[in-house]
Amino acid sequence: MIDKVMSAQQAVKKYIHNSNTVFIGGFGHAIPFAIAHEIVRQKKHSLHFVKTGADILFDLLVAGGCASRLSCGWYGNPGIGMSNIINRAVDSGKLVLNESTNFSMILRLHAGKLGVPFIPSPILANGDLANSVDGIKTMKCPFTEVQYQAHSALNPDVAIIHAQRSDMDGNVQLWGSVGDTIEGCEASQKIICSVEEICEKEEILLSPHLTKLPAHKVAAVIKQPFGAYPSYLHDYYQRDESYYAEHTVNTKDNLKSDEWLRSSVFDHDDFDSYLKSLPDKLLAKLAWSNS
Amino acid sequence: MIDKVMSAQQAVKKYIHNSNTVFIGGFGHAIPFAIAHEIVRQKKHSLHFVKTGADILFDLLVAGGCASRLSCGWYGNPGIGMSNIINRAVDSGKLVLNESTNFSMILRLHAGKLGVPFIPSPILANGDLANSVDGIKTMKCPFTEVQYQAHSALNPDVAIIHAQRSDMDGNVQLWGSVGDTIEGCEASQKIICSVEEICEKEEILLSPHLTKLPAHKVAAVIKQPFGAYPSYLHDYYQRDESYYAEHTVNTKDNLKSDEWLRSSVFDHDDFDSYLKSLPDKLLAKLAWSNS
Amino acid sequence: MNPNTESNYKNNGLEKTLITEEIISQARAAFMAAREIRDHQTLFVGIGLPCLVAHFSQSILSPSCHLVFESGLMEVSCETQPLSTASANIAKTAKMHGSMLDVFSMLQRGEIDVGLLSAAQIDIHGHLNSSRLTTKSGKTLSLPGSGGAHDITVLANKVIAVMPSDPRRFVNNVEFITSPNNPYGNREGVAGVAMPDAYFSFDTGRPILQKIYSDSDADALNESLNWDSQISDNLEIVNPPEGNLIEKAGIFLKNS
Amino acid sequence: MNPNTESNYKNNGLEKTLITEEIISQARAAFMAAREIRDHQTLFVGIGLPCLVAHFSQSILSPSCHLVFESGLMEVSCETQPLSTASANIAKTAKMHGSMLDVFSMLQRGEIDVGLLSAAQIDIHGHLNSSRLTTKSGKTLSLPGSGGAHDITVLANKVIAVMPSDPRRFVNNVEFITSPNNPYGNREGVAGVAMPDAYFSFDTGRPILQKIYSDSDADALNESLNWDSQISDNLEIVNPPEGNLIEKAGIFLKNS
Repeated sequence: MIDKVMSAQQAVKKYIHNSNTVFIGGFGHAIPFAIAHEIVRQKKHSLHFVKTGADILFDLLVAGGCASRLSCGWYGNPGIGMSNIINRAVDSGKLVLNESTNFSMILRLHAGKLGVPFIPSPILANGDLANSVDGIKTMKCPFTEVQYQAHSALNPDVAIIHAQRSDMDGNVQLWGSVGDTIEGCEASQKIICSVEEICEKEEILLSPHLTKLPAHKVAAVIKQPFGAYPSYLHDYYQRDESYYAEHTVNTKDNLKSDEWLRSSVFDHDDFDSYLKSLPDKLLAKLAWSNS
Repeated sequence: MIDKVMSAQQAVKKYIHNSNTVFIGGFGHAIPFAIAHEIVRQKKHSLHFVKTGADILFDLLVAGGCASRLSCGWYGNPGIGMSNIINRAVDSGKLVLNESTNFSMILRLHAGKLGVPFIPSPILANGDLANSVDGIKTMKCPFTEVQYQAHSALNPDVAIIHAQRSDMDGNVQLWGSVGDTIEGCEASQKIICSVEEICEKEEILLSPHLTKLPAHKVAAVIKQPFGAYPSYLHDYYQRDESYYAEHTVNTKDNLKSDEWLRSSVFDHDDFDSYLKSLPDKLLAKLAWSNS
Repeated sequence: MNPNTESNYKNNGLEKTLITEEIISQARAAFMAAREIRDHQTLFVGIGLPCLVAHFSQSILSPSCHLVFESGLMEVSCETQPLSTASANIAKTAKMHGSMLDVFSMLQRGEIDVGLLSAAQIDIHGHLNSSRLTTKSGKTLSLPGSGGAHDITVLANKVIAVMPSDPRRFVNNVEFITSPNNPYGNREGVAGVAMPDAYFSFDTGRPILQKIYSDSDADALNESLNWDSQISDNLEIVNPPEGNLIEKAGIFLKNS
Repeated sequence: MNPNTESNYKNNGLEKTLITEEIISQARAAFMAAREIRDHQTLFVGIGLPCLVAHFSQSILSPSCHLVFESGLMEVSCETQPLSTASANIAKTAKMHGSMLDVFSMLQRGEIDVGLLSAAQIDIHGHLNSSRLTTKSGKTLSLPGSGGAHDITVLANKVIAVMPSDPRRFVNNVEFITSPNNPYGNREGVAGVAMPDAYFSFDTGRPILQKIYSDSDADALNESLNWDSQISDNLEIVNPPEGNLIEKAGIFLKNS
């Protein structure tokens, strides 16, 4: 029996290496903030993050100096605006931004999941993105001779995700909005997963339809309640809307970004310490039952 | 509001037309026997069935004269042996059998689901099937020049499936072993679904993770308890093992096949009448809670 | 052009929603777009104004339409504005929790009747820009990017754009073509754009002012925008959304 | 060659399982194959003999192996023989109900360490036939076909075949190559075949008798089969499965 249960500190140290390509799980929901905090805290660098859109988690990783490259379909603060941090990092040459579209990112991860070299699609044949996007090539359908774009497979080294629960073997159960989480995880070589609860095998056997990740790929299981804060987790807690509302102001220049990073990551030994630093009763107020 | 709730008789009459390509849902589990009975009863013909493997349901449709063509990866009686009915139909020239592999069938349906013309894969490059299988063509990866087989998309006219429950709008919930059901249904133009129970929308909203088919594609919802008999339905009833054990003998020649077809289909106006003709207490014994 | 001032919609005491100019303006644009939706259609809904269009469609004009969001949420009841396509308020009203692959596949299969989109800019070719803008001072502003906008524009059977009435958003050529009006196969592409005063169609490949609210002036509107558009010979005059609809919009937008 | 007769395993009263020659024979073949499995490996399990191999691996030799069935069932506890890859007995012990696409994708990604297969015939090239056989009278018998066998053979990192001891099954050239021993990329292909007396490897591209039960005779065995095989210079002598294991097989196979 391999022991997969460990702390975020151990998991990041053991499985995330500089220069890795990293897939980020969650989409608006279940975003793996706790693991990302630890990546920043350990000052991992030169990472290539791939994802449709990872909400303000991108900001954390870029501000922390962990990302040298970002391949994505969207970056910013959902419903609020653009990312000051990413724009500054690109302007200063610290970050290479490969802009794509959400579906192309999904197709590339899905090709990775299927274990095929590419998937053909009519998207990105025209427009200004077509000329700049990574990983696509024009080809002809061997049956019809019609032209398509081949979207090449992405197989990240590691996926980081947060989910509701798992057993000790890494049978991970995730529900609610899943976005591109499953595609990205299956395409990756291994998966690091934080969960609200580690449960017994018997509980998994009662709900095998909720198990979304094959245990043999899950390298680490981290017990981390509120591990997706400030995003939400279906049936567990709500999104901290005021955190997002203030984020754009909190990161409007380097000075403010550094202060944000210090107070949320570097002042703390772990994510629990960060959670304790949050305003009184905030987490209790965010309980799903209050929604 | 379009009224999708109807009888199997109405659904088959309205949505299954001679010469259609028909996908069959279920895989070892949740096989749509009730709808297939109705297809046989209405003497639909010249149908092309596509599927990885559909258990002894193939036999029913072929014996009934409904199938002119079968594209599949496997045919027979699982764990027991080959299909007498299909072998006779092929020998007599009544049926064209396109033998493939399960994964090629899935890839072709999946290409249909994705809405792409094909998916590349290394399978079926060698061996005797490679020379005879439908729908594949050799091609080169535009990135690596490595040779793959393009597996062309299949988009059946209609899918027939059985599931646990649905609301009146066609939000279909299916769980347990799903096999290739979702790929095939999404690839199809429309879906005809029989269910054990028609439930309220509120029940669906409590378990949206169990909803597997998009309502806008579901054309007909048929309330048919035991609609997957003699196969099983997870959480509802067990497989009738003795039915399968006797099937090969029951179909060993034309005379016996005709008798089997008459007593199970043609002697009845509908599937409920057939169920009533089964031995006393058989269905009660098959209750899932007894398993 | 817009006589609906805040005072017209002072709260009636029961509803605590403050009706602002912004709400009125959004309600007018969304209502104009929602009138283009037919019942039973399947809509792929972008974030922002498209959500209000979906709300109006579903709750008033086309009650049996199917709403799909790019996160994978399907058969959604869109009752309050979501901030993202995966927000809890729509996840809780969804009858199916699918994946992004599932819904983009629906698009690619040609099962999405209408894609509802907003953008930073639209041009006379129907191309959309969600990538970058140049400010008056010449600085390039990087926007959050395509997300699913490019894919929706290419793959939906038909796209309806919904835009605020800012003239900088209606241009002859967008600075960056994020979402080209080059639809796949025989799909229709960008059929038109709704804004707070009017609806322009692209039936001829160029914008034609097709419908206008009765309280707006066609010539003045066409004049005010930065693009070459024509006024249809059959310009349709539409009654603007009234008190009840504006209230509805106010309630819908309250949480955003 | 096989001294384990039915009488050796007469029921002890507690277990009601009747131990037949057939059970002994299956247990011997399965045990020989299970010895090739390493702990923590992920196995793609075919129906028939492969299930008993999986059962022996999981319950005795490699307790942390992961079992995957083509129906999409994953992390299965294989405690009684399933008749199909989707049977309720394994669906109820599966910790994940995935789809066929999920598990064949695992294969194609190269995450299946060992594919466990049976077939109607195997030849000296390691090719497998599950499609047709010619009877002695010259009639062609149509078998149920590949199912996932072709795909597993091409895509698993390594394949172990498990066969009954019928000499008609071991041939120089199969009549029909359903599952060619032409693995994708740098995968290993058909590594060997286990049968009730022995294990042949294909390390050199041709069958070599590598392991044999202590109660079987290598020369006699090689003589009895219809194919050109060699006996390894390092032939390993293996103790055959004993009472407890045979009992286990009997219980496992009881429901089939």
